[in-house]
Amino acid sequence: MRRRSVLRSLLSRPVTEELARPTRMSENAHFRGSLQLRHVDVGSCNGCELEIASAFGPHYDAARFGARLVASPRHADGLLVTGVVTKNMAGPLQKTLEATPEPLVVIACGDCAVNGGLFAGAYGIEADLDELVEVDVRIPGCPPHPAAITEALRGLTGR
Amino acid sequence: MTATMTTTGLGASIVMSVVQLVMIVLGGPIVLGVMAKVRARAEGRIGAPVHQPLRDLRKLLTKEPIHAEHSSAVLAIAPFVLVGTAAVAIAVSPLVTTAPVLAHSADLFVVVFLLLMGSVALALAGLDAGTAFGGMGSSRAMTIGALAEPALLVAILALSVQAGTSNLPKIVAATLAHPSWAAGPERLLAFVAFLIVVLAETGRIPVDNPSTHLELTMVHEAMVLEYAGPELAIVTLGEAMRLGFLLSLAASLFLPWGIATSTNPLNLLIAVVALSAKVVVIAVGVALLEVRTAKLRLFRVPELLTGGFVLAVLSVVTGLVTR
Amino acid sequence: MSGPGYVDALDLAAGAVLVCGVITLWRRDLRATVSALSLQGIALGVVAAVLAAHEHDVGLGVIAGLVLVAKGIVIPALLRRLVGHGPGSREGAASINVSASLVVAAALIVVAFLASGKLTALLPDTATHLTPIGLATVLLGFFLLVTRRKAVSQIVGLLLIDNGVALVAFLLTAGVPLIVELGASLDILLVVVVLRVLASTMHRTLGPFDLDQLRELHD
Amino acid sequence: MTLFLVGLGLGLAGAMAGATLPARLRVITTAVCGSGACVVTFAAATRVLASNHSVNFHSGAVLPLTGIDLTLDPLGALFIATTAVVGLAAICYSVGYTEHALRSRSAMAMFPLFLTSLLLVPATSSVATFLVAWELMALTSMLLLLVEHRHSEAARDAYQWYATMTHLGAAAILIGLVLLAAHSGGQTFTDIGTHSAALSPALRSIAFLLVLVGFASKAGAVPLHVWLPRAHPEAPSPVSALMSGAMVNLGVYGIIRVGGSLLGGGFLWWWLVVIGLGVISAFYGALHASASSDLKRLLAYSTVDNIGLVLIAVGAAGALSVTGHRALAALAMLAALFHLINHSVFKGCLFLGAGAVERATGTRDLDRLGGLARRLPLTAVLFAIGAFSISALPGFNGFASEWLLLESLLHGFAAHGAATLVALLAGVAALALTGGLTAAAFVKALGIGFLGQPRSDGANSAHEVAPSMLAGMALLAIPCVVIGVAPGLLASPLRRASAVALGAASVTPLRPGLGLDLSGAAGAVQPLLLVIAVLAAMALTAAVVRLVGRRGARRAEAWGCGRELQTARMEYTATSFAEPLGRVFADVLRPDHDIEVTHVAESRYFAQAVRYQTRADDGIERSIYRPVINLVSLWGAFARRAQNGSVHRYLAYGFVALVVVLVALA
Repeated sequence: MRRRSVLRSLLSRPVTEELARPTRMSENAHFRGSLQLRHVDVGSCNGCELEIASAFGPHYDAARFGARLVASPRHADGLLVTGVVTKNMAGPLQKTLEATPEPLVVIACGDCAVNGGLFAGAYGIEADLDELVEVDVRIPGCPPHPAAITEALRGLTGR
Repeated sequence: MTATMTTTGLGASIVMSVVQLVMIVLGGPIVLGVMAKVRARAEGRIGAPVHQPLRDLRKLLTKEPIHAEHSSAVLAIAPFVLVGTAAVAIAVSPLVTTAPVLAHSADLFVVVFLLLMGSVALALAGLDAGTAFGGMGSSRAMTIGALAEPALLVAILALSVQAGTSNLPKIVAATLAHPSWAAGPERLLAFVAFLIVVLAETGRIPVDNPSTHLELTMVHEAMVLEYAGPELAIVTLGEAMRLGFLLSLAASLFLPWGIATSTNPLNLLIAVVALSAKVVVIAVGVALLEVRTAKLRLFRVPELLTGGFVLAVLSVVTGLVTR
Repeated sequence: MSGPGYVDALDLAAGAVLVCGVITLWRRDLRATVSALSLQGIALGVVAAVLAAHEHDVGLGVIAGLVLVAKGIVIPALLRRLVGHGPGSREGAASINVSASLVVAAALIVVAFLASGKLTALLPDTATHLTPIGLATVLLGFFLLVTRRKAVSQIVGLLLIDNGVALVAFLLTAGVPLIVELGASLDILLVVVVLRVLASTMHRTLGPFDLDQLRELHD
Repeated sequence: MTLFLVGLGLGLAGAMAGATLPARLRVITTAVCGSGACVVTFAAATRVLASNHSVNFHSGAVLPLTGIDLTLDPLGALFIATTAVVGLAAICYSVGYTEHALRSRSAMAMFPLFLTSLLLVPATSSVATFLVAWELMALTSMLLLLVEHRHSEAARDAYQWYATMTHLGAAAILIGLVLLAAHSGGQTFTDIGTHSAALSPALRSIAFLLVLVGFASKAGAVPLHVWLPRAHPEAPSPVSALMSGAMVNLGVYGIIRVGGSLLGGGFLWWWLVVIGLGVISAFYGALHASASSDLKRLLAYSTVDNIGLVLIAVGAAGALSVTGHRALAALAMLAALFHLINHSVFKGCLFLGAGAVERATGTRDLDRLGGLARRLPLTAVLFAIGAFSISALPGFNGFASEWLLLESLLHGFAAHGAATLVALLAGVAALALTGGLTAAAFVKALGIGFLGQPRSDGANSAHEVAPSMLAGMALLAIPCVVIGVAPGLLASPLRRASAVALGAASVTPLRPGLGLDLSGAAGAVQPLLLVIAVLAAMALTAAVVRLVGRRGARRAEAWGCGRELQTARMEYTATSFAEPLGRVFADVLRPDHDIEVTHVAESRYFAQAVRYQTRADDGIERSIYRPVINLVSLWGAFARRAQNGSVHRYLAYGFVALVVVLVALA
């Protein structure tokens, strides 16, 4: 696909795939239309990160539903956790959790975060994510499909 | 419309100032939304709705505020100083009308020093938590502020030298009375200098990247890393108001047509619409500039700001020469 | 006294003063220099006496006697007692050897004659013609101060200068008023006493004292 | 006038008491006498300012040959009033301060004497009295500088710099004034004033330049400022507060008095030179203030900066009055005097604050302070008021005078003449740039010094200082806010003083009222209403947030990217805070960095510790003063060889000289 100049892309229709409104509305009304996430890589192979990037990219565009990645957990409503919880990252994960203001959600993105994935039971792992932290949303897949990630985020923001 | 300022009652000027305040308080975040929308569309995305920043603010208000354990009262007070000074600067300046409340105090230096007070409060808050990021943010913000403030002061000074007064409403009235000034060379130079300063003060792309996640590259964002919940909402609102204010000040100083000089509601409505249109146009322009350029290395920013300062001085000189 | 006898006597005495000055430079032995000094004192007294007789001025006569006693006898005696005992009586290696100092003395005398040319032109009579000798003695005394190491020679140099000044005073103004003369000689007496005390204490503490050892004092 | 003399008498009594009484009584009596002197002289000064007619006094007795001439006119009275206020605060502060330092007999005697001389100088009205008072001030301040020299080498070094610079300055003033007095027949200022018009332009210019050099060195204008950043940090805090708060003003007072009333305005290029001095001082001072990490050195450099601003305004006033714009000149002079008063008040408060910090923590180095806001709450608040005032934030007195300075320069553009316009433009540019740099410097001083976590055990174990020290600081902090909120109060005394300075009584630059309202041109500001508006806006936002937002802030560890250990060593220090500015202005500051890397024993690739140190020492000192000092020491070395202790060599010098003279005569 030829590189589109800024002006042409401004004037023509965006390439984002149109999606129907979500079936079930999000139960907690806290994040209606506005969800800031702090991405925490506790031991990922970077596969999930690529998918998250494309989830916020032009085609899937999770930002249109009010989701946004932020720099500091203080600004975040939720932790987007990827990868298995390695021994070194268990402490920082706890610290990040404490630093995030209530109410917060924890989203386990990718098989590693959901159930340890390929590396389940490896020596370097502290424990499964749900043993350490109460997980609210799970996005399976290794790596998870960007549409699945967008779908999960839409579930939270209800847009 | 008569160029001379009709004697508006105190009540009327209060109403108009309140209108200005409400416009900027709501308009500021929307301007941020518009700029985000333009960026999204430039990337081929649909992007968040224009009023997304307002939604974020509403949601942030319901979040739990957190204070760093070693922080003192400065961290708690700074956001309110930021919003307070911005609000007064907005209420006092000639954005929608040339007769806002406290018009005789609506002085160029007052506005500049009010903004300075806001940035000093934010910088102190950055230092309060005692983290490396806060210190880095404050240090860089004060450095850039120290270089941007002279350019801002001298840029508006060029207009006041031409108008013979430093009172902003009078400058705007004088510009309305002499349409030939608007296209003059010193106005152009001052406008460019002013825009450079606006980019620096509000931390937009060439100077600072608001949507960066890497603390090392942050300038403004690093200072507010510690804020959560309502305080973060206030700080973000303050920043949005400052951006809205500076853009509308640019609009009313350099393109003053449509500003209400009398108090009848029709003028007011026209003024509101005209101002919104002008601000949106400038905001889109700035957003396009952001998409086109990359963030400058931190030590190239002084060159940009010194350039702005020199342009401002040049505009004063041309003003004096062609007097 | 009148007529040629006065002039010859005056010239003789003044000449004697100058010669003694040169002797002090010439001899290295301290006792010899002190005795030359006393001779000079006596010659100075004679000059004053001749002038007093010539002018019939009693005051000047008293001064002449005083000078004779003090400069001729008392002060040299004091110095001789100081020099008398111990090995320090021999002047060490002067900064320049004797022959060179004599040549310099000659030059100084010429300079004195040149410099006092204008002075004598003021009132050209027999006495004032001899002022260059007074000036020369002053210069010789100064030169002695500069070149000699021993504390005693320093005192002798100082006294030479004083004699020179007194000589000029006598010749030019036919005797300074009594008070000035008394004052001046009192000063000299004081200086000598102080130096005497200083030299003796230094002698007692440091042994045969050589002025150049002063050099260690500075940082 | 008798009131003023009573005041001076009390001051001298304080000095006597300091010298004679035993230790216990000494502090109290000097404090009582000193504060009595301040209060009485303040009353005398305000009476003169209110009645606007000057009183004078002459007595042939005290000084041989010339006698004493004192005249209390509004200009002098303004300076005396400021010195009295700062003096009162300093004395009140010194009561608490002297538990440890400054107890010695000499210090307690010198301190009131120094204060009395400061009060005396603006009242003198003849060359002889002026020089005596000036010298007394110089000597007492020098001795006070030496009070703590026993245990600090830097104090001795500062003393040497201060002594030489002061005496060179005093010599220049002496020659200048004597030159004027000789040529105008009388030595009282009134004689000089009347006769100076008849003097030849060259003579007046030489006299003015000499006097300018002397007073500029006392005021701390740039090329001659080098003693200030050395002397102020070493002097005990109440003394450095007086030095920065009162003594530096007298430098500017001298320039105004001699340039304005004695020489009657003089030529345009005089005042352009003054503006040039001001611009360089302002920029250079502000830059070094933002670069230095020693608290008192920072304050000293910011004194150089503020004096630069005042000189710009004084220069503008002179230039405008010479080119015939009397109204604008009066406004500029009024702005200069107003900023001078404000500077004395907030700089005095800051120096006393710095002294309290040094007393509580034992160090002045900002890199080793931090976290003092929670440990020294009152000092922090008072220091913050001073810092906000100097950064010209609205609601504080710095803003009121900076606003007036900017207004006077802005309306000065109405004047014609390219040279004046260029100078005014340079002035405005300097004002604008130094505004930003000063704000950066004092955010550093306040933020790094007082906020965050303590970076040394001295700072960690700090506890609040003696109440009298706090009272002293408060005595200066309150006027900062009062003048800031209602600057109109000072309008009439300032107008009278500037009228005397420029000899243009008819002009009233400011309309009466609490705020500042320019009568000549369209420009006004009501700080009171602004402050109320800002506070209202803040209260409104707080109310909305409290209503809508969620309350109950939770204390949590500061966010450091999830780092395990968050210690004070990870904080930004003053050096790191000023590093970007240092890099931007590297060619002016020319900081020298030295980095020591200590490697792990086993391999060169792993560093065990890295020590980074940067020092921005004074560029002017390096480029101008060092060569001069080297020259002098070279000449000294030669003289040392010539003076080798041998008596004969000295006699030889005398002898040779005598012979040469004789030969020359022949």
